[in-house]
Amino acid sequence: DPVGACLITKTDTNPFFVKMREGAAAKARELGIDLDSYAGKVDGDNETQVAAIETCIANGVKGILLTASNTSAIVPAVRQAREAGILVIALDTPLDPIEAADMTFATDNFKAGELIGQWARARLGTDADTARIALLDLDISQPTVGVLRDQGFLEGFGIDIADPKKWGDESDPRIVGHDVTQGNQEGGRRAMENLLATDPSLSLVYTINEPAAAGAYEALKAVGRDGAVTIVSVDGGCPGVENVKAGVIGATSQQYPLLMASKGIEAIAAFAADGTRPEATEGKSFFDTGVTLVTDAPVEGVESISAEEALGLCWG
Amino acid sequence: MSSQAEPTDDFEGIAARAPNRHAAFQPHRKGAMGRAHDLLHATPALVPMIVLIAAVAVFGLVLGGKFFSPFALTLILQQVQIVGVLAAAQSLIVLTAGIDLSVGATAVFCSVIMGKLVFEVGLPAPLAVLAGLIAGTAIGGLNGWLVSRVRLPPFIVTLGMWQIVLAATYLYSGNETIRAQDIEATAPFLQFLGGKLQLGGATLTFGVILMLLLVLVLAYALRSTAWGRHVYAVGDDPEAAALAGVNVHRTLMSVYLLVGLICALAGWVMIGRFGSVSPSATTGVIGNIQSITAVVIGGISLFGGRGSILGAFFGALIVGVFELGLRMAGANPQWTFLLIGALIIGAVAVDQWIRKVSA
Amino acid sequence: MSSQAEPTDDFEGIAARAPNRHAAFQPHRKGAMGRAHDLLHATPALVPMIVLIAAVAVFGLVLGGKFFSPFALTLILQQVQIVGVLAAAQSLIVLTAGIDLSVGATAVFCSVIMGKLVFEVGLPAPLAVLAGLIAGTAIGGLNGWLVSRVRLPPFIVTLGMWQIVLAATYLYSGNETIRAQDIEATAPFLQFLGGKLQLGGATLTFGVILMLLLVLVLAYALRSTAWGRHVYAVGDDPEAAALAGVNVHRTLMSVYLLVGLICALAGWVMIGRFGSVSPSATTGVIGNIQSITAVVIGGISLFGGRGSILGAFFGALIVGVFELGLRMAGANPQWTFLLIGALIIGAVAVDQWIRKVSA
Amino acid sequence: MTDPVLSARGLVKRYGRVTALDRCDFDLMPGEILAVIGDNGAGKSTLIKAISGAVIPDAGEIRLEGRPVRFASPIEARQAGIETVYQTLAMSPALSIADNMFMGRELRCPGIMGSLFRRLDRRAMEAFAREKLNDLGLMTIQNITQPVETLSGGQRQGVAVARAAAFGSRLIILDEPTAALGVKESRRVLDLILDVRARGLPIILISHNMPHVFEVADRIHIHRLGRRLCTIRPADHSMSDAVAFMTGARTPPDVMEAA
Amino acid sequence: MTDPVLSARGLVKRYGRVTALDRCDFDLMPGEILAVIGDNGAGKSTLIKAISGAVIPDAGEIRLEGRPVRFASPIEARQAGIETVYQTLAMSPALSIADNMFMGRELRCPGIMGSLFRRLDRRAMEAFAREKLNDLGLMTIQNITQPVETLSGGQRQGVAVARAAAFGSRLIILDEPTAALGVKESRRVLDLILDVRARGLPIILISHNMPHVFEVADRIHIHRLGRRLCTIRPADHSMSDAVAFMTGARTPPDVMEAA
Ligand SMILES: Nc1ncnc2c1ncn2[C@@H]1O[C@H](COP(=O)(O)OP(=O)(O)OP(=O)(O)O)[C@@H](O)[C@H]1O
Ligand SMILES: Nc1ncnc2c1ncn2[C@@H]1O[C@H](COP(=O)(O)OP(=O)(O)OP(=O)(O)O)[C@@H](O)[C@H]1O
Ligand SMILES: [Mg+2]
Ligand SMILES: [Mg+2]
Repeated sequence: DPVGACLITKTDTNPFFVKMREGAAAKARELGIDLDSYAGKVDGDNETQVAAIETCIANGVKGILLTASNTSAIVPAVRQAREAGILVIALDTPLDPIEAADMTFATDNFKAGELIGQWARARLGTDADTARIALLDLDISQPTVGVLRDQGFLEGFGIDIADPKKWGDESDPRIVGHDVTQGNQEGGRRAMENLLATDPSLSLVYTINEPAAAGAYEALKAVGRDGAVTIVSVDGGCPGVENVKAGVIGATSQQYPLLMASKGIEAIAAFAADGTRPEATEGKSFFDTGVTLVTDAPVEGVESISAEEALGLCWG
Repeated sequence: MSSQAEPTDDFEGIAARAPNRHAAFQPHRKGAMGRAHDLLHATPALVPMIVLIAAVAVFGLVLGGKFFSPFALTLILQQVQIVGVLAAAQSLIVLTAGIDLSVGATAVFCSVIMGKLVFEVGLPAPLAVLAGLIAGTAIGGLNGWLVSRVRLPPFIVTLGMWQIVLAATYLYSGNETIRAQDIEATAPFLQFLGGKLQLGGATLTFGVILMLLLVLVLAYALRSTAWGRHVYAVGDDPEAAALAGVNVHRTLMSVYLLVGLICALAGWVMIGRFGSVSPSATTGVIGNIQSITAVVIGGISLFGGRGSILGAFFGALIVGVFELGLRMAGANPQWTFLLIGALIIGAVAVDQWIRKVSA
Repeated sequence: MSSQAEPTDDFEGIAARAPNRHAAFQPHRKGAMGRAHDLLHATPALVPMIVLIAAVAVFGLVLGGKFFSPFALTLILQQVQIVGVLAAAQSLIVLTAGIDLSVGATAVFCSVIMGKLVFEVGLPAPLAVLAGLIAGTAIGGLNGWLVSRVRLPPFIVTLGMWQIVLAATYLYSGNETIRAQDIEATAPFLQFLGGKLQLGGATLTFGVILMLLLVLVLAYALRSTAWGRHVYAVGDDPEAAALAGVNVHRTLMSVYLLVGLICALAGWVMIGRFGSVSPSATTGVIGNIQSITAVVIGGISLFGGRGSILGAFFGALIVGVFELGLRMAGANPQWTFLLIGALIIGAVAVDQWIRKVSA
Repeated sequence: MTDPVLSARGLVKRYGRVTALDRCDFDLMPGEILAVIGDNGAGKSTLIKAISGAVIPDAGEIRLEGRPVRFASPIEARQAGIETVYQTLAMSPALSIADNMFMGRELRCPGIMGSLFRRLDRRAMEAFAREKLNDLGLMTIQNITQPVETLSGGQRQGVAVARAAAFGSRLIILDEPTAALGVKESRRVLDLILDVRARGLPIILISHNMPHVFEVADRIHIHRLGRRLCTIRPADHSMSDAVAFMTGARTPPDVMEAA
Repeated sequence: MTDPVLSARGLVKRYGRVTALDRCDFDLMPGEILAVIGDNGAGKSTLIKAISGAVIPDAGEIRLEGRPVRFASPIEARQAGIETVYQTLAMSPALSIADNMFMGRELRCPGIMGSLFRRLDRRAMEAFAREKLNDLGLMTIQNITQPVETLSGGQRQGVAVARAAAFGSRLIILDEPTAALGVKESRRVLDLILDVRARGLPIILISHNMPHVFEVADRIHIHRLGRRLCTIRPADHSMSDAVAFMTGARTPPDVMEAA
């Protein structure tokens, strides 16, 4: 019997997870592992992920790679899987508590946000104190990734984030408002229009991901403010990096889903072979797959790579 | 009586002397086949059951023992318990020719109330559960009042209520999940319905048992009590029901209140199943479509007054079997999604075909 | 004729000599108020229009010039253009007593087809658009065939189709977006409906104009052609319509085909609005609920046969006004969501009230 | 002269631009069969709907045994003992004959099954329904559990009449009860009406069948253009007179009996 | 003897456990008024539904002017010139009287508005509808554009009869056309039936009103328990005979005329 493994992503409508799945599938083929993949139906879908974990248990797999939609609510199901002798690796987002999984291969989403926040602050220079900031988030249910990126960005920009577990409770007058995008162009455009109508003098836009950024850009272009507003984003997908290169997006934090996925599959293969469990990165409680700032306008004090370089590393 | 009104030919008098004999046609169907027909005719909920059994059989054949294990089969029950409870509630509304888009959101909201009352207000868990049940009933009552008294379309009332309750859930909870470990430590009663009965490889949770009991009790009430007949009459033709002496308002209110209560129960079931209290649970967003799907697959007419709640339960199970079966077969999520779409159409087509053949 | 059958009193003969006079009651309503009543009675679509105007007025008062600017008011039109086109399609289906859950997904699918045919197959853009329109029509036709010939409930057919089309969109596109910049460079025709007419601060895109034309043409067709009357008759009572000599099958097929085509048009509108082709557009997931909401707010009965497509258009606008108005008033997204829920209920309650007062 | 069981004064009911009841008066005497006749659309059905609580009149007053009443719904009228067969029959098509007959006054099983579990006594209800239908000669109904929608037009009407006759306790209103009935079944309904009167209950009978009306009615209320034109006794006038009044071919004699 | 316009042999139609038509035969001669009488639930409506394409019989054969036909829908029957008033009337409640009368054969405006824009000629349709209703004496209809659901029972029936009479070109079927009609309106319908016959069209008339049947019918088809019991001529038998046959009180003479 070949070794069985599962990959459970948040959704499969986001290119990020599609690429993650493709990366995992390729690696699994290479190592002769039988990989089944599952996904939530909408952002924040915990129920379907629980059902997926149960299915994996029923199927008797050796390991599960999981990008949790709800990092604390999924924990009992993960515990059940581990009790059944399955290696559970959290990808992309750590569980809450982080030791609920055997290991975490993740980007630090808060850090990803922090990087673009710091970049934006430096980029705006003295204008930063009078900036008018719009935040285009994921969904009103405030899924964990969205909160981490948003709060990281604000922290990096130097704004008091109040409760780090939710967005929208900040009192800084520079914030024009939050709106939600579902992480796609359509939502990005509508949210941008709404906030533009509220305050046409916007100067900085944070977006949850690059499709939302592209939508926001269309809205800005429609009112002729595309040159005057800086857009920052997170993900580092190839269309996003193209957009950095084209000047649509000022800077984005690049993640490496393919890396996470292939590392995860390798860890399962190793576990199946002799029971070894993966190790965390030095000094961290998880295996950091890294995040890099991508911009063609580097600033002092924030490490970054150019869009050209990023194109060689991008996914999707 | 005016004598001049009498026609000369007393043809009406003849009629009175006609024999009091029943029409007697010979029955035209005989044997086992005929009896099967009659059975299907009398108990239409059998039709989705046949589809269900067929689905289980097909997946069993394809996937073998892995699927046909007590573990996997009872897993289906666990996976459908929330949708099953919501479908029971939805059935009641749909039988009255309504639709309830707020069932899932109400369930999530009530689970959040139960959790918050324990962890923020410090109420004992049973009281918190009671408060959650009352809150659900109140939401149902408000829906019912708007539908029955203000005469707004149920679609609009519950659409609005859906958005209101969903947003209220997020606002009230601050989007924070209450972790399973904390509940286990402080208020295990909240997780009561997650308790298990282990019978060999089969696992029945109390939540599953609650769902089964609920469906049976409602099926009895709808079939064998006056209230049940009134629900059907109101859904069939509310004007005729009112003229015939049914208190349409009271019937509608009782249905909506009961549905609110059942949704709150579903919220408690959710805590049992997931261990934690999570305001972002997807049931809040897609619980309505899932329950309506179960109801319609189960053969209840969206125009009201026709169908059985057992059918809706089988409908929920059919979707559960498809989902687990396809997942176990390793179909990727998009293909699973696509195939389930096709299977839903297929299941109802088969259902229609059985009904036609057995008519 | 048998003479013995004649009653002695020829009361029927008397009747034949009765005067041929019309009943003449005096009209009981007079003056401007009476005329307003009669107008509302004759044109029920005016009711959602009044609600719309009231909503605009209230937000205008609260927000001042910011909201009452040509920019903001035409922005609403731009924001509702997709939902508006989908609502036009949905109206047709709902008038036949159906429901279409696949409208949004079909729109997204067709936009993906248009994009892929240009960028992968290398078709010229107009041909690609044509192919997209044909694909939409085909999906509509398949829905129609399943509803009309196989006699499956529209809810189930389009629920299944929704899942199928949505999954097919993701599978076919590999979830990859075609960037606005690339389309602009290679096939600007795809973005044609994004073109603008600037009139002072007001901005009308071709997509908005298409929506307006579509609504007007359909309103004319439904009101003033035989086809329109048949659509209403089929929705009202399909059996009666069939007995009265309406080809129910052909009417249903024409509606579903047309709806498929309109959904494909909505897909083209989407490309115009977003510049890019994006398979994960939210319209695919919630376009159905949005369009049904508009239809119901607009006063079309979900039981079919009653209401006007203009009402649905105003319904879409009402939601658009609420959304933009609340955002501009600075409500946060969660509160906006909650308040829109409440406002939808309120709008329909006002609508019902106007109808009652004017009855 | 005795007081009327039921009387109405100045009833008005408007539907949009149509005035269905135009300051209509009405009186029903104890123990009598009162026929109401009139052209199609004269407002007869609207009149009895106003009396039975199915429609709330825009103006006017209704008195039951001298006391003013305002029925807000047919249930209230029913509780006051008024049982009505509406022209539209008021049946739930998908429910069975027995369910329809007992709608709103179902029988429960004896003992704990009934009191605690509120179980319907289907056996008793079906037996009762069958008996009542047999009394009406509706022999072609083969299956008492079949849904009403599968009955023929006349069978359906028979069920409605049987329901009203079985349960009326103060007065019975019949809106064209024999319209769809066959000769034999109509005859039975007339017999039934006479039976009911013999039990002392007054009856309002709307009918277009003049021979029937003249056969059973004690008095005839002639309705025209939304109001009572006059009331006649069948003994005093011929059918031709009645039809002439009702259709407007002749005006009734000026001096009419008060009620 | 001439050949029948329409004949049926061995029609069978079952609904679940109910047999509505039980090897039923039927014949209609050119230019005659054929009445069909029978108890409630005898299967009369089912018979004419089978003939007019509204129901597809389980067995049996129908011939129109000698050629076997199988109507799959009422539209096909209508195209063959058969116009039917169903007992349920087949109206769309929310649509106007004129819309209902012209359903499926709407008039378009002359000129480009009609040919290109397919605009309905409402003016013409409404004028036509009003004229036909006036012919029937349905004077209390005040507004030709009001929806059918706001009409009284009898008014609605009048609209259905007017529709059939106006458009029938080969034969007209009327299922209890006067059940809900007033005296005057019934009279007009009978006159209309005689008019239609004078135009040479045969008519099938289902009715429970024996005087009417014996007044206008050329032949009477007596239906009992799902089949034709016999056919009689009104001149040869009394109403009492007919009722006795139809209710089973007496068996008809053995030897019956062939058709
Ligand atoms: N719901 C309604 N809406 C509008 N008009 C109505 C409504 N119900 C009745 N009408 C109108 O009121 C008038 C009286 O109707 P009603 O049903 O009382 O007549 P009727 O005397 O019972 O006639 P019939 O003998 O045909 O049953 C008619 O002109 C009818 O069109
Ligand atoms: N759709 C149906 N489903 C089941 N049974 C039906 C259906 N339609 C008619 N029947 C049954 O068929 C039999 C004949 O009905 P039909 O309507 O033809 O009678 P009818 O002679 O027209 O009676 P009436 O004079 O009362 O109109 C009845 O027993 C009826 O219950
Ligand atoms: Mg009437
Ligand atoms: Mg009949």
